Amino acid sequence: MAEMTASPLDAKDDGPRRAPNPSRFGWLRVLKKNRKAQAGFIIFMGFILVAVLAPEIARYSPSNTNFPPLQPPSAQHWFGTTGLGQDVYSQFIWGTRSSLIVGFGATLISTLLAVAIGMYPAYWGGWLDRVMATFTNIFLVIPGLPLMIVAAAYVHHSNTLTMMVIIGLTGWAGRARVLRSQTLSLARREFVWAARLTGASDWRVLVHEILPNMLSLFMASLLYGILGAILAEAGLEFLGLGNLSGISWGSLLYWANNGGAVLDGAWWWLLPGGLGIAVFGTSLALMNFGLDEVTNPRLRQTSLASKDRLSRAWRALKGESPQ
Amino acid sequence: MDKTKELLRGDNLVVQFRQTQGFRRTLICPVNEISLAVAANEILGIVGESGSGKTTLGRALAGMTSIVRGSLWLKGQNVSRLSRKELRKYWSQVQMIFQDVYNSLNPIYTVEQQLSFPIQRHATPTQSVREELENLLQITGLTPTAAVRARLPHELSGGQRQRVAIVRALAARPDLLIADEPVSMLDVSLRADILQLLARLRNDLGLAIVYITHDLPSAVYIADRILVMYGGCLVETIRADALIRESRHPYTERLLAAARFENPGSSPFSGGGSANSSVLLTSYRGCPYAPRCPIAAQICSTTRPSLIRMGRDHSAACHALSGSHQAQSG
Amino acid sequence: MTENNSAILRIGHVSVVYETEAGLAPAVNDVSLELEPGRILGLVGESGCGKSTLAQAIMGLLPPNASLVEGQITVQGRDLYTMSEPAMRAFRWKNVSMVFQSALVTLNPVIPVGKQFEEIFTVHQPAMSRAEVRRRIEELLVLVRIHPQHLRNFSHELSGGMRQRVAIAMAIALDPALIIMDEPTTALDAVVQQEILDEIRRIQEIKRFAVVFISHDLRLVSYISSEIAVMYAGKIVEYGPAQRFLSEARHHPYTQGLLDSIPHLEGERFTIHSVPGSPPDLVHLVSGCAFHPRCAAAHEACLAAAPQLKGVVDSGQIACFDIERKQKEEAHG
Amino acid sequence: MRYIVDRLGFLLISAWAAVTINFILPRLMPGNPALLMVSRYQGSLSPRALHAIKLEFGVTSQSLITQYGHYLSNLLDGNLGISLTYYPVPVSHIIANSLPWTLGLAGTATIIAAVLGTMIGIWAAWRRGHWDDALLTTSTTFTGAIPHQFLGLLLLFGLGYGLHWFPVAHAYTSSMTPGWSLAFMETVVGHAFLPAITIVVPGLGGWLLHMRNNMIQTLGDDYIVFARAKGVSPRNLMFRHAARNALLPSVTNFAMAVGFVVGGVVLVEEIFSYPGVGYQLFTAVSNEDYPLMQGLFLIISLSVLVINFLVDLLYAWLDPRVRREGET
Repeated sequence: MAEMTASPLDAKDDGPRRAPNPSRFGWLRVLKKNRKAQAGFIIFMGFILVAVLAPEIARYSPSNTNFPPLQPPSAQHWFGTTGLGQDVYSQFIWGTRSSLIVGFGATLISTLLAVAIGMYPAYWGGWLDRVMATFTNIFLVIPGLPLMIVAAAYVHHSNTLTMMVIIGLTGWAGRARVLRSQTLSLARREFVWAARLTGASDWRVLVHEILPNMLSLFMASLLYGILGAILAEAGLEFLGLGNLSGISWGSLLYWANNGGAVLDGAWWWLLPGGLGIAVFGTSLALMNFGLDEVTNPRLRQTSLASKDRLSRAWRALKGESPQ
Repeated sequence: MDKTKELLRGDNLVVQFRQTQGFRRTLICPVNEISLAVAANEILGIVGESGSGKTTLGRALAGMTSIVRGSLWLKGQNVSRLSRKELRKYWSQVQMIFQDVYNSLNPIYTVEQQLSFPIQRHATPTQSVREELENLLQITGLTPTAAVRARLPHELSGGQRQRVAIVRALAARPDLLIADEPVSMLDVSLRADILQLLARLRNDLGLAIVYITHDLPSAVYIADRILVMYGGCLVETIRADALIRESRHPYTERLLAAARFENPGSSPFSGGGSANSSVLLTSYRGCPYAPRCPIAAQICSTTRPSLIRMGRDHSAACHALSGSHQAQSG
Repeated sequence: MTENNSAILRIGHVSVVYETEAGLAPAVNDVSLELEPGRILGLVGESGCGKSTLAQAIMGLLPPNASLVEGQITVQGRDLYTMSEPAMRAFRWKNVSMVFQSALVTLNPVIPVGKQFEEIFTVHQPAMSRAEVRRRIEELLVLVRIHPQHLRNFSHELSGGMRQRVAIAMAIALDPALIIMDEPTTALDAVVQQEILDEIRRIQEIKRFAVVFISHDLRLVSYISSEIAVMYAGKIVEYGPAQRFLSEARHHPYTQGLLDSIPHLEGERFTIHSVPGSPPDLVHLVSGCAFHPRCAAAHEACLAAAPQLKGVVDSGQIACFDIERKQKEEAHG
Repeated sequence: MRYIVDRLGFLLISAWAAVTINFILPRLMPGNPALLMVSRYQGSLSPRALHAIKLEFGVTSQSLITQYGHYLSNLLDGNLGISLTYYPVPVSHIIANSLPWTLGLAGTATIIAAVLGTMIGIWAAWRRGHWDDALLTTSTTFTGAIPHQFLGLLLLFGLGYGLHWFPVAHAYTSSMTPGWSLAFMETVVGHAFLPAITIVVPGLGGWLLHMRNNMIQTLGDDYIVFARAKGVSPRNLMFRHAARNALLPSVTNFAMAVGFVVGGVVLVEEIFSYPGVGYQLFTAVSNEDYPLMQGLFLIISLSVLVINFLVDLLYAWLDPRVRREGET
């Protein structure tokens, strides 16, 4: 590996550095300040609500095939019906639930893996870290979707759980790398050493000193993890490798494609699944904008100081203070 | 030095790091056969420029970097190779404060949150953590304590941060405090305060302190004895009050001149005068200062000089001070 | 300060304000200074006193959230802030150049040092042939005692001292009449620092450019400067010939505090004192003299109004009511 | 030099890992999936071929080590087995026919996405805080979340079947004979147009945002101020000084970007019946043609690994700190 041994002689610093962002909950404070993040959060919560309330707000059973097929949107069928005579709106609502479940479940699995493979060995260092880093890098370059396709093909008939496991097992590498580099850089900080010197156990150092300082970055990688998992799920479903008896955004697209929605001009059948993913993904990315600004202060929008405005403000300030 | 008061002793300490150079992995040696002793209640100054190995030596003494060869003794006990568990015990006697006051406190915890754990861990059963915290904040001048306790690190000045770091170190009730450039990132006007605090802690708490710095005058000011390091080696060790008059090593002389803004004259194509990192290689056999030394002779680049006793508490490693230099060059 | 037509740098009642999340921060607050050709002005103060902001203002390189809200800066009689952007680009470096604190971060890490050096000539003297540029650069490097072979190196391959020498060579490349040096030796070891200082003095004696030398180290500045201005909280609190700061002259309490806080090697055992209190908070500046919370000699007058720079006997100017009062008492016997 | 050797070593290790995953996966699955496949193709294959497949997928009493040895030696001979769907065409033959299409499509699309996204990213950083920056960043945030298959279907729906602007399937007009003629090239480009857009559009956002943020980060660095002080024009400042440095993190991120594109390619080729490895992979999966599937996965992985290796070399060329390491 191209691991460079950091020279211990580089300790000298060029001067005082900017103080790091001082809040454990910086990633939450984003919601107060960043408009994009607010918008993202609202959309995100909207989807969560839809998923939770699916049984209440779906109008029909999603698998009910008793309706006239290929109906455009109408008062009875807000999103129209499928080629098999199912209600697209109800399918979309239920699809939201299962897509989010697979997305969150897979992300949970991959996050646990990422912490175990990326963060923990990085803290301990030594050969274990080097082996795990190589392992991570390998998984990072082996293309994810093809790997999932192969794994799913062997599984044959996937259900929700196997989908989660397959996506989770193949999608941890990016996050592991982020966690590793963060852990490495934090573990070298003086305050981490100081905690050890005061007798803190390794576990305490990891959980109490290091982890809270990388929460923002961790949250950001989590958001992208969820997006990646949902895209992967949709991809597998689209290739017919998913849980075809279930209903998700991905399977909606799969059936639309296989049922000839494109040829029949049934745009209402095509749109909801894809848009669901795209809009939900956008909400995640919007929240990430805010987190980017927490982890990277230079991205914060500093208002360009207009000379006139500042001059006025300055004069006002001087007018107030007794001279 | 009085043997009975000896607190920490290092014999021929060696620390090495791997370095990648081309296809070869070379070894550099920032701490090269250094022997030293710190007496109880003593302030020992370690002076050197960046690349001299002084920080690595400090970290080795604090148990943060492992020693490749040589042995380290604390109160007569061998502490050269400690397990993780033994290290934690060691750290209740040896503590460290750092140069980078912006990174030495966890940015997300208030002063009280930073300090409760170390105090709690080392407190005697009869003490209340609050009282002890109050007491330590008072000692280090972090007043008004009620206000300071609730502050986050970024709301403190550099000097205050360093004080909080000192409190954290004191919480362990150490016998020895290793201070690695504790004032070099602080404003000039605040440095004296921290130096004086360290001196006071030595007097009031009976601490021994290893003060590591690149600033010779401040070491002369605060320390009892001074070790001068160059290129991973000890080049001179001398009592602080005798340094100005009696130091003999050419590098110490050069440091003194620089502190007085005197220039003995430099060569036409100076390499920028900075430490040449090749003298740190384990394969280098000569005196580390030879490439920059104005009086270097043939022998200096081939043989490493050993420390010669010049007087009480004074020794220097230079061929010019033994007979060999003249024999070779003259 | 008296009006003077020969001044190369003239700073008149300049204020620079930063817009921060906490509010307006006047980093430079009504500062006036003049600098004669060939002189070295030392600008001393601690972090946050506004010395670097003043340097950036002179160069017209203020960060986006800062603005010069008051006053005028002229270099060789010309006001940078009334120039068009291209005119300013052409003026800068040719007439006023700068040496930054650390050349490690001011040199582009992915472009060889020589190429970055050449850029100065391709921008300012496009008519010059490559060979001429080459020769000129080599001359400059010899002047700062760097072997021209290092032009092919990247910045991280040079030692700190070499980088700073290169930075000086770049600063004098177009023979500017004024060079701003912002803590040019702070990142260096004591020995190298002193070598670079000597280098600056030597070259300055040859080229006779004027220098604004910024540092937090009053002793270092009094070694190299002809005049010194001490800044505190965006204002100049003391100004005078460098000699004053080495002698037992009467000083502003802050200056005195700085002088007392540095360990010297002279004398047997000496004592040092620090200035009590904390550095000023620019956003919430106290009324009156900004130094009064840390000043032992402060009285009511200091809380009411800010003192102005006034002449004192031994050729210096000090902004302090206490000194004014003592001055008066002495005058009256 | 050391760097190149390191990267080469990593290439070999990761290639070995891909090969081994391929070997282990079918053997790891509960209720050996190969058995199902074998029973499905019973009768349509010769007993010899069936036996070979059984060996290949571990339906045998041989020890794992022996199987692994056979597997590796087969690979070294370039023998990837025989496809069941196209029996008796060797898998390597199918790959040889489909790989160029995918490399062409994915390669072009990746380069377009990377270059375009990076350029727009530089622009957005330059116009930071203005309306066009806001518009570009938010809109590509949305496009970045669009699944490939959805966009593909939409394009097919609108520009293909709806407006008939572009052909809806295959890589070239089937009546033409493949060759290097201009007319043939034209149909290739025409056929690749929609698939390429489908890959480029979702990929743009990542490059754009990455570059934008890196640029903003870099523009705050001291050497930019220094270059400005020297009189460097804003244009040169952006491109000569900032962009190159800002590009470095983007380059290191290439591995993930390529993985994303490859995933997209599989879906896109399926939608547009584009005769590349992705389409073949889909065919293999639908027909439970495990030898073909394995061969394709291996080739896809190895291609990505080699591309990443090349990008690492590019990185070394861009960043002297890596390049010069060890030369002193």
